[in-house]
Amino acid sequence: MIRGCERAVERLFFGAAFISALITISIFGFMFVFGLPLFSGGRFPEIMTRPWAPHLGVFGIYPMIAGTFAVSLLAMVFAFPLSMGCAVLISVTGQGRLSRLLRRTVEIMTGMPTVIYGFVGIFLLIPLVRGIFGSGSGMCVLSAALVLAVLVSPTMILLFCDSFERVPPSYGHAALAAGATKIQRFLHVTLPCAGQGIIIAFTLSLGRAIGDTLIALMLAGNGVQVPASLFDSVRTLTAHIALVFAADHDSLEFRAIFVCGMSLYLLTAILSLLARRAGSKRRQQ
Amino acid sequence: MQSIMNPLLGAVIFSLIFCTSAMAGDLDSFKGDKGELAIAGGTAHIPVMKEAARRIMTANPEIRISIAGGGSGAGVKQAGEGLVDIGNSGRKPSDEEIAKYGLHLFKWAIDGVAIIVNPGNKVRALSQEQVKDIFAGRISNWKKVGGVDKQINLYSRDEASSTREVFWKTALQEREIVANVNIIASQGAMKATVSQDPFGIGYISAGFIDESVAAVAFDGVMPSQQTVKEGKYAITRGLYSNTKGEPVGLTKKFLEYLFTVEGQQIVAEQGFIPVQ
Amino acid sequence: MEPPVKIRINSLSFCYNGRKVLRHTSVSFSTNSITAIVGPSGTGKSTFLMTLNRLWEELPNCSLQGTVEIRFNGVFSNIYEREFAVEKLRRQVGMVFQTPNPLPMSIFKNVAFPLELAGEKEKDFIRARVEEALQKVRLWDEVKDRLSESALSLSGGQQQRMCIARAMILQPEILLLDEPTSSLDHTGAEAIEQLLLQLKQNCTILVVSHYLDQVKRIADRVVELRDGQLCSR
Amino acid sequence: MMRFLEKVLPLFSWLCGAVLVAAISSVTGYLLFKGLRGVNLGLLFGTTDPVAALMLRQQVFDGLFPAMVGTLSLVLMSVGWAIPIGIAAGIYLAEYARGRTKMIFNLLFDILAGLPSVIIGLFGFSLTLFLNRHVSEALRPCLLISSIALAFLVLPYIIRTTQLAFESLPVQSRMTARALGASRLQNIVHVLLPQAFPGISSGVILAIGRCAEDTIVIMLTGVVASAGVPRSLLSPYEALPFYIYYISSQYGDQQELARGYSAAILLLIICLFLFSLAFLIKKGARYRTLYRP
Repeated sequence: MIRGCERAVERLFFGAAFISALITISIFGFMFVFGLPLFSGGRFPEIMTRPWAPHLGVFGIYPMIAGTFAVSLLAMVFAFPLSMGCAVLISVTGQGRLSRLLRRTVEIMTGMPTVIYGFVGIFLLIPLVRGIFGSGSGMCVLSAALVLAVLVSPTMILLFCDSFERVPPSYGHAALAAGATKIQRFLHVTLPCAGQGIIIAFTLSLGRAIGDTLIALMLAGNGVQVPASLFDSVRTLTAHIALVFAADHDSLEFRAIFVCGMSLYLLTAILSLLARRAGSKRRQQ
Repeated sequence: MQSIMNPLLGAVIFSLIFCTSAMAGDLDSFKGDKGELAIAGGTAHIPVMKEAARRIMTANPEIRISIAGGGSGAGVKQAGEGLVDIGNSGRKPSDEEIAKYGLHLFKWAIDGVAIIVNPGNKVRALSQEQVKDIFAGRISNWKKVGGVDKQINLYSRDEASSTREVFWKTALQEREIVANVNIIASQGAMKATVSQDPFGIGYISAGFIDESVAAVAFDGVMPSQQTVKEGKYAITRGLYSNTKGEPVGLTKKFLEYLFTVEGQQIVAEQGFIPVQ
Repeated sequence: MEPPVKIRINSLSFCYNGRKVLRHTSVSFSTNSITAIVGPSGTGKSTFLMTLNRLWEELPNCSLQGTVEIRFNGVFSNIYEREFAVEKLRRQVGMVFQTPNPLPMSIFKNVAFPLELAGEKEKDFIRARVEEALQKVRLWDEVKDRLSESALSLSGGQQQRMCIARAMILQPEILLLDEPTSSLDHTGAEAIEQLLLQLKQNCTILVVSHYLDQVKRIADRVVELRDGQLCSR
Repeated sequence: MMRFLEKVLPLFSWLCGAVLVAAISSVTGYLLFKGLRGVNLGLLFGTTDPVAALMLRQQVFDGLFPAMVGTLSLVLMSVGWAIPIGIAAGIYLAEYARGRTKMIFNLLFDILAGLPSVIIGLFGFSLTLFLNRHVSEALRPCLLISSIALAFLVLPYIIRTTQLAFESLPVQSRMTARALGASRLQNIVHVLLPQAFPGISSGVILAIGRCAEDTIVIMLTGVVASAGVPRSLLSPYEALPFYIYYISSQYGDQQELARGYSAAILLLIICLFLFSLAFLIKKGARYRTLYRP
């Protein structure tokens, strides 16, 4: 009796895990099936490399791919040193109360709604960027990347701090005993030992920057072009989906967003896998 | 296409002629009704839809009307797919779409598409050639059209927008739009953006113009209710509401309401030209 | 007269994390006696205890061959047989760990927990059995007024005695102890030794121990675990 | 090189801290400056009588009340879907799954946790299309569909916090009850679940916060600009974050924009409250959950 109940509950738990896994797979399945008409006849390379001009029957997503990378990589260029600096301030150079306070602030920042960053970005940052750099509309790669950097930094900071804390304290004690300062201990012992953790933090944050829709949609201008400068209007894959999803459901235009969806799916999945690999490497150390 | 809606229009006109005590009576048809009505599509239509919905729902709280944007493309498609009851579009749906979905069209207003700039910009008139050159990227500085020595910031609408389509067909005569144009997703956003960008240029439904942006004369004609009505202003279009098949029940009553005196008054108040 | 055999181990091999803890070893333990298991640290004495109540099955990367037979009601049965219910086995084979491990509940609830797990619902019966068990470990007088307090508020020695009471409440026929006194001070350890001597009246006790003098004081028999073999000393 | 770094690092770290604090305080400060005046009862109910609105006797046309009700029902429903499935899956992963099965599940949930919300939204949207065409015409983008899609979005949060809460329990407390004859299920229900509860509840709160702030998923699956208080699961609805997004792009006049600022403050308060709560219960819950290495 109890055996049977036990077995049944285990099945139930397994069922829940299975459903969740099934969702993950079926999301990909949907992207693939809906995007299928664009894949037939070997048109895949064409889609990935051509520009977007629906009125000419060209449904390439190359500009959006370029836009996604431009915005997210630039955001990482800002966010990485910023986060590293803040993490160092929290765990090395900052002291007692101040470092705790900063940490709390950062923790709370992880809960800021994205739409609020976008909202303030439109009314505060856009006119500022336009005013300072003189030319252009202010809706550009730079504005989106700046806000995105602020968006992903808190999580990255906490992950950095976490990876510093994982370094066994005995290593640090050894360095301190040899006469190292706190900063020397950090640079010579903690940082090299936290390598995998830093890789994890970077990949996961990059995934988040690539996957963010709202900031790019509200601040990047959504122009379909391969950006040539920081002040060009661009459209990311995510924003493209949000802008075009209302199109005719049988048109190739509509199908193309599922190709975008699939590219994003694969991209973020690869990043998740890379982070997992770095994680298992860290455990082995 | 008028022929499709003739019987309905006839009935509406008939009731307009013989119904002298219009205002209070126009909402009477909703009495005792209940149910939900979903509307989506063209963003130019939203203010009219909102006001009409507000009056109907105040008169009869049992009725629920939801209004979403999404653009004219979405309006036509979602109505055709049966995802909404009424799909709005700022253009006449193509014959192909009408045949495919079995759409019924109701044109309840005429609207101009106005070119707008920031009120701080001195440029107040452009020729069609200048507009074409600006949006093709051949003219990229306000100095060339009589303004200050600043780069022109271009704003255009998304692919699902009928304002874009009308503007592109009529004003630009289907010429290329340069790639570095900024894409804005709605009428309101366009107005908001241009009102904030001293060197921007864009286009919106004439009904949306207020003091935060300045309209530009197109080939010497300022867009206004008057010039649009008289046909002097070149870039015009109809505002349509579309249904899949013959409208029935609440959908029908809502559309009829748009053609009543009160309904057409709302249209005029929101800056569009009533069809009546 | 030699007391009858309680546990019979036949050619038992046990592998933990790729390390061979037991290699085809055979040994038996007699009823109502105290056997001390000694040996260099890290040879797997604790994991050996776990092969007697199948607790190793909760650990990752373990494998086992051979048989362990225990005599219940006069009949030997192999505890690794398919139809042998593991929960039932563990109710008959009590275990006490190296560090006291009270669950985050009240003292009363801790001790009564195994009874409740076994499906006992009679409140008065549970109460009586808890008192009896606590009496047996000589903890009753110390805690009778604070049974509803958290078990974590007890001292280390008290906690360990409570854990023994908890292990004893189902009146198991076998009791496994893994260095039960190593985390306690002298007086605490002595109390537990006394307790074990008393418990052996109706219980077969296996105790892993490091302290040779302790072993000498209480054990009827000493078994050494070395190179995967268990041999008497 | 190292010498130089040693010299510069303290200064650099202070600079970064200052930049971050400046960024966050300018965002919140700007919002408060612009919108604090508008935060009052009129923000919620407009010109409608609050009591009548709360009793659903009158509809609110120029207040945030329908959006608040929409967000609330959305959150309750999605978390309602996600909690049972998420906790059960988390327990399975921590307590039952072993070896290859566990590896595959872990992998898939990593992927699910990393998926951009727009993909979940697109999935919800195409699911609606699919159901509308093949199951029933009555299925349109609505509260029900949105809540299901949002549940997919927060499912990995709940799975991960549950799994982590169980896995981080000390081995000993896991073995204790088992040694006393508890079955696996008894051990989970009586011993492990109570101890894992703080971890799980912080995950649930994070999920609530995520549901409350999400804009993209609902944008693709049924939120609309104007709908009133939702009457049924199958009706479109309004939501607070979408209202903010909508105002930012569609505002007609300064008054409407001011309402957008106040709405942003409201959302900010709700989300920060939820996150502080989650952190109070379990420190570091969010990033360890989302980004479980």
